Amino acid sequence: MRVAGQATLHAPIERVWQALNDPAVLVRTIPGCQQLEATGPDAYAMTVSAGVASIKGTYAGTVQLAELQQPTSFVMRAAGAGAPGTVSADVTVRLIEQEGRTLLDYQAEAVVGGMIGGVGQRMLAGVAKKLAGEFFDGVNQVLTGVAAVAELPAAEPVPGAPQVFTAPPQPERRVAGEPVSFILGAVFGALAALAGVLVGARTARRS
Amino acid sequence: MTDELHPITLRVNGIPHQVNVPARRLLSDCLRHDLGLTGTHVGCEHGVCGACTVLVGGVPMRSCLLLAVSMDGEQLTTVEGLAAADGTLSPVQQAFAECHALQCGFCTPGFLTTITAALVEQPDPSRDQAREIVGGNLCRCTGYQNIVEAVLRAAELMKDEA
Amino acid sequence: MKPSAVSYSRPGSVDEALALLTEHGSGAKVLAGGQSLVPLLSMRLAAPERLVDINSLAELGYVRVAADGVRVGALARHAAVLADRPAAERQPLLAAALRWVAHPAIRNRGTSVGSIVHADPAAELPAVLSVLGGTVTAASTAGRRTVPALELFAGPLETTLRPDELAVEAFFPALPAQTGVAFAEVARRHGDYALCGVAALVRLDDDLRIVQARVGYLSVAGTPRVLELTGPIAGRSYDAELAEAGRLAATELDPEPDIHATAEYRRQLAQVLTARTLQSAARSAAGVAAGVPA
Amino acid sequence: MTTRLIGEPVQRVEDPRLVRGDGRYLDDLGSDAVEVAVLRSPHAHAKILDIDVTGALDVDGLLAIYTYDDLTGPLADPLPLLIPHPALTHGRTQYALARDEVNYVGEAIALVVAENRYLAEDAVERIVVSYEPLPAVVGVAAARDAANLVHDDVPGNVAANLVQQVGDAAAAIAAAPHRLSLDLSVERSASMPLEGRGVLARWDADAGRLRLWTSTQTATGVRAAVSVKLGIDIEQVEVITPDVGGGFGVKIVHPWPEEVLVPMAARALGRPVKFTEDRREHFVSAAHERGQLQHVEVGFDDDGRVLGLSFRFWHDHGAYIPYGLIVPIITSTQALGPYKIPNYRVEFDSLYTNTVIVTPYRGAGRPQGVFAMERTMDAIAAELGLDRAEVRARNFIQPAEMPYDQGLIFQDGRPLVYDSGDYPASLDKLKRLVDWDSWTSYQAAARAEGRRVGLGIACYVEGTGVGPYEGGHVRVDTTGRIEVATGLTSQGQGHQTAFAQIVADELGVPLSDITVVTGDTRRFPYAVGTFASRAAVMSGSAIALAARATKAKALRLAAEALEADPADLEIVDGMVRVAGVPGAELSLGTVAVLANPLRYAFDEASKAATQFAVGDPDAPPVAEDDEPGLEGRDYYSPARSTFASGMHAVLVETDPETAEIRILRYCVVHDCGTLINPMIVQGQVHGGVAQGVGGALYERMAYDEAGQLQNASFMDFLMPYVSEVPDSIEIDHLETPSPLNPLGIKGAGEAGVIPSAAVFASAISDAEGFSITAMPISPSELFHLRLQHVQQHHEGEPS
Repeated sequence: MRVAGQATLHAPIERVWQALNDPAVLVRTIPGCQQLEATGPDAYAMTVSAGVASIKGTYAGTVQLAELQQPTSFVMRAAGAGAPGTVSADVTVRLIEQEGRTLLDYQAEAVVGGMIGGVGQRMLAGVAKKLAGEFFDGVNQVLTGVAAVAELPAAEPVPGAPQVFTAPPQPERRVAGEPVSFILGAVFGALAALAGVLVGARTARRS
Repeated sequence: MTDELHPITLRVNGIPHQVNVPARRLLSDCLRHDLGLTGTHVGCEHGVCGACTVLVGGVPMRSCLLLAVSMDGEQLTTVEGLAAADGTLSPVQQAFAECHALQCGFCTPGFLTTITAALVEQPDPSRDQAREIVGGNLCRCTGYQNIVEAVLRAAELMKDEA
Repeated sequence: MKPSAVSYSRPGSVDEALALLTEHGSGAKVLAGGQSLVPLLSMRLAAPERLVDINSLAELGYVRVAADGVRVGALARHAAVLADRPAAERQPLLAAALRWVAHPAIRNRGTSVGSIVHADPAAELPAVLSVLGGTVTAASTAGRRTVPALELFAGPLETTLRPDELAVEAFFPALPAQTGVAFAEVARRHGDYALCGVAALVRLDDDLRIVQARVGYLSVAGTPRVLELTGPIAGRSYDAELAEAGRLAATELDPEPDIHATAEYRRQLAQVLTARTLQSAARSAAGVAAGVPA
Repeated sequence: MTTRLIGEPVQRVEDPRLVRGDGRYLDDLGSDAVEVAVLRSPHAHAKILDIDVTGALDVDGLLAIYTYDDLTGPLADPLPLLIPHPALTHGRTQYALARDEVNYVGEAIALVVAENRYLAEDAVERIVVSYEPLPAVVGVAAARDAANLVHDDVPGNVAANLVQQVGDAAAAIAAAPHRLSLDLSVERSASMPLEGRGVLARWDADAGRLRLWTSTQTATGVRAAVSVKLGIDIEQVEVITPDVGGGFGVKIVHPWPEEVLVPMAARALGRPVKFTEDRREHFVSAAHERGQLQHVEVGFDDDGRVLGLSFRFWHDHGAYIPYGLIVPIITSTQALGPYKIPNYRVEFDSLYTNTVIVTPYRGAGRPQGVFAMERTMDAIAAELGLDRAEVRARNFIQPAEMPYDQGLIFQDGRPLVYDSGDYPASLDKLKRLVDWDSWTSYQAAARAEGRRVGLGIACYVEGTGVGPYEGGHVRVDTTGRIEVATGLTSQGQGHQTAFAQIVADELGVPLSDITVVTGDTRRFPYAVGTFASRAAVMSGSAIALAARATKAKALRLAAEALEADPADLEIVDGMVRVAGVPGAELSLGTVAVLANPLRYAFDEASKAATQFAVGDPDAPPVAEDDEPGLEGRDYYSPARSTFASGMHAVLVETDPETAEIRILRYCVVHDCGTLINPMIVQGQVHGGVAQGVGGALYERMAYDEAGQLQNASFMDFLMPYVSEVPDSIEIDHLETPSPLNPLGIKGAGEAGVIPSAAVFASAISDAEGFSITAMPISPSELFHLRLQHVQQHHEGEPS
């Protein structure tokens, strides 16, 4: 499945770059992200609890940032697995400075497997796009200071030990109007969302 | 986690059954494996094929889309309950045999229950109505031609009986 | 395909149900018709901790028809709503759309309110509720609130209801005078979810000329879409060609592809069905105005 | 006088049981059995790095978890390659449980046994497998390009390349006054019986004996395979086929992993064990068919006679090739249909892909071959501006030319020689049935009203009743009841009725006295299976021969008892009597008593056969080279297949705006030789046509580039409901008896589905004015083809 889109972010390219490559931001902005653990240079293990309505799943995944061309482009390779199925995605992100703002262009190639892959085809693209869209609103909020990241309690780096970033305890999250999410979130979220949307797809018509 | 059991009573084909089921037990599995009424068949377990259709209070429903625990106290009719007490085939059963409306017979119980209920509402269906009556059940063998014939034939037989 | 283990409660009253929802929050899932939920459970795509089975709440099984419209309780099955003649006369779009919902065996158990709050973008009733400007009543231990359709649907399978809220009623307003409706959809097989579905509403003036044309869509976005298409066809006679409205709709909509239909084909269906349903809605409105049954 | 039953629409003896819900399908058995669930690969192509079962071990009711490492002896080897072929140079089959690599989504990795299926699925959910994903090869084109390999040791993903030819096609095409080339494609579909696969095993530790029930099309095949795989003497293995909820080809594959793993677990655990496949599993772990890319080059003369035809195609056989080359060989040979192609060359590659295995589905490669040939016939007619039926007629093999040798080798390794058939007569019947000659004016009138209507036609020849053999056993018991057994299995074809009709006629007994048992190795251990429309031809013939042997013995014994000449005896309604001598008669039951001289009596009948009651004291009670009992056993093993044929026409209307495709009429002319039961044959045609409609307009396997099957449910795999099939399927029969078997029977089981893709492509092309080259076709696809066509049209216009 291919998902592609664009968004304008209200900050200079360097700040956008930092935000998108800062695990402290990622862990805060990926919907349902419970933990993000640095496992190597630009490599993370993460746990995401995401979904739509009653269809939620917890997914263990890995994220690798590659081909970093600061500040203009990078590729993110994400893979995860949970009870409802598996997902993997390569997301290519390009940034273009436009008088103080940044135009972001993303192209995601995602594969959804397991039960969801078999019954969920109908709305995958729509859900992923939607979550990605929500992400950009969120990032803009971060960049414009509406949602501050500063007070985020990132664990103190322990020499030799992997750096672990834990999301602050949050109130009951509704998927609708989810404040922030990232394409990564879109990918994992889409997986769980799919489950519901896709299967729900047929079934909803008869509830 | 361990399944908590819920005591329920189902009146199936006029006979009351008391059984303890976990909340997740599908009615189709309860009928087939807890009560041994294997005439109700499971073709897809997502409500599309109709093979598992049973009558709940006389109304056709997919037993794979119902939880047994939610059926406590209901009156159910399965294919085993269609023939007369003396074993005489019901008009719909007889019509299926007469019209060669079944081949492998796996989807047949769902058709029989569905048609039996529909002919109570519509004792004299047109050909188009007959097609509508069976419109929610899948059959892979017959191409439906003879099933539609059987609906019309069953209506005739019921008139003769009356 | 068998469900995961789950706890189960069967409240005997609405208050008891609301208390359970408050107690269990997002871990609980309401079981009404279950025609959407049970397959999700069997495929283990949904695994709630507790099911709150409201099938004992007979007081929610009503279909009430009043001058201002039709009120459908949370436990009213599609089949009961479809069979209710007064309801069909007060709000013809309801029956027109319900005929397209899956197959009878599903309609015999599935509930109309359940279908609405399940919020599937391919479902008929959310689009109907939206185009009619209907509402849903949500109850919780904190009280009741009325949610307009356009504020209810947040995304595919998402509503703005809280986990502790139970949708107890849907309200479908009656049609104004000289107003007609029509529903049509294209599905791959009869009874499948639509590749595109359209619910049209047309109001005429005393000279049987179009003064309002509003259309609700399913399967063209993550939520029901409602378009005001009066512009290009305002003042047209009830029996005029309405192709421009279809073309306008096609430019307004941005459907997604799936394995059954490309986005372009969906847009084509929306354009064609828009023109077709607006025409029959207009004729129906004229028929109503002239006292002829639509 | 007993009325002849062969040819009568006798009501099925199966039905009273089935309509009561008294059928016994696999999952209706073994109420005391524990159940399995299978962990299946979510990846189309991956290395298995680790399988961690610890999380599953504390699941309530868990009995066992098996992975490849638990398999021993022959079970640890790959599953058998059932049908080897010299051209199959790179045959690969899967392990019962994946060893270190998975090659399609759905491949079995671990088997979990628990007290019930719910608990087994709980455990499967808790097993953690780590994979290293590998690039997936999906679709014929990707397999052919071979940018990636399914199996490292199979270059080009090619399992086999096979060429057959008669004459010199290339030269004939080059020299022909007219030449055309076509590129065609057919997508995957599947048998999709309403009942999935299933197997139940009981191990008798005291007797060291295995009893296996399986939803199969070949009980004897499963028995042999299980005996070898589990190392149990075949005499200690019983395989019983219960009622089977449809097969359509997929259940001929054996042994499925579960068919060897379930008995393995039953033996290990000392408990009866059952596997019941669910629908999602059936989509991803059973079998599919149909997917091919095709290229046709044809040369023809001014009259549309084909001078040379070259047919190249690429066949997608999935991740493994257990069933060999049967499907593509059938495509390559049966493409010839009813036509005389003087110079023919066919070449195919059978290619690996990272998708579910491909094995025969009703039609078994014929729909693809017929599609290639019939699209070619339409193309020739269009090129020359000739009538489509006329072009076909000019290329027909004539009745006088039968038997006709096509000069190729068929799927059974024997010459492709048509035994009989009358194609011109069939075409005349079809043209009358569909009113072919008034079509042009009908279409013109419809177009004037802005309607798009099209008429399609397609012809086929179907090799049916392939060998090697089947057998039949007929036994008369002392009450006069007739017990009939044959080894092949039934999946709803009404064998118990059709075979009883044969025995009733051959033996002269009432149908109600006959019981037929199929697919039970305890009753008849020698058999091949039910496929290739062969049951009526093979077992029907064998049973007829067995009944004749039984009758001969009955007449001989009765002649002695009645002191009459056997030639003067007849059997009517179960009574053996001297023709024209009232009173001189014995019941078959009595003859059965006489056939079995006894020392001990246990009922009235046996008393009459004891040593002081009957027999010549000076002769041995059982004569030399005779046997006790009134029974006959015989086998039928033909030199080659018999060839049924048919022609279909369909009338469609396409919506100019929504591109929806409606069927207005569907007409069939069908020739399967002697009809045993016309009602049953008609039902087979109805069912085949409906599957054909599904295959042409609705059903496909929608794999994405990564090898994920995106429509693995009845929500998105669009099997037709009644609303999608024609209101009426109009059928006319022609009966050209086969000279190859005692009853003149040809097979009928697959006929209805064979020409569907071709006939719908023909009709839609006729309605739209451009040629349809890929099937199936959806409204969305037709919509885009229209846009393309309009575009090309405009580009083509001189500006």
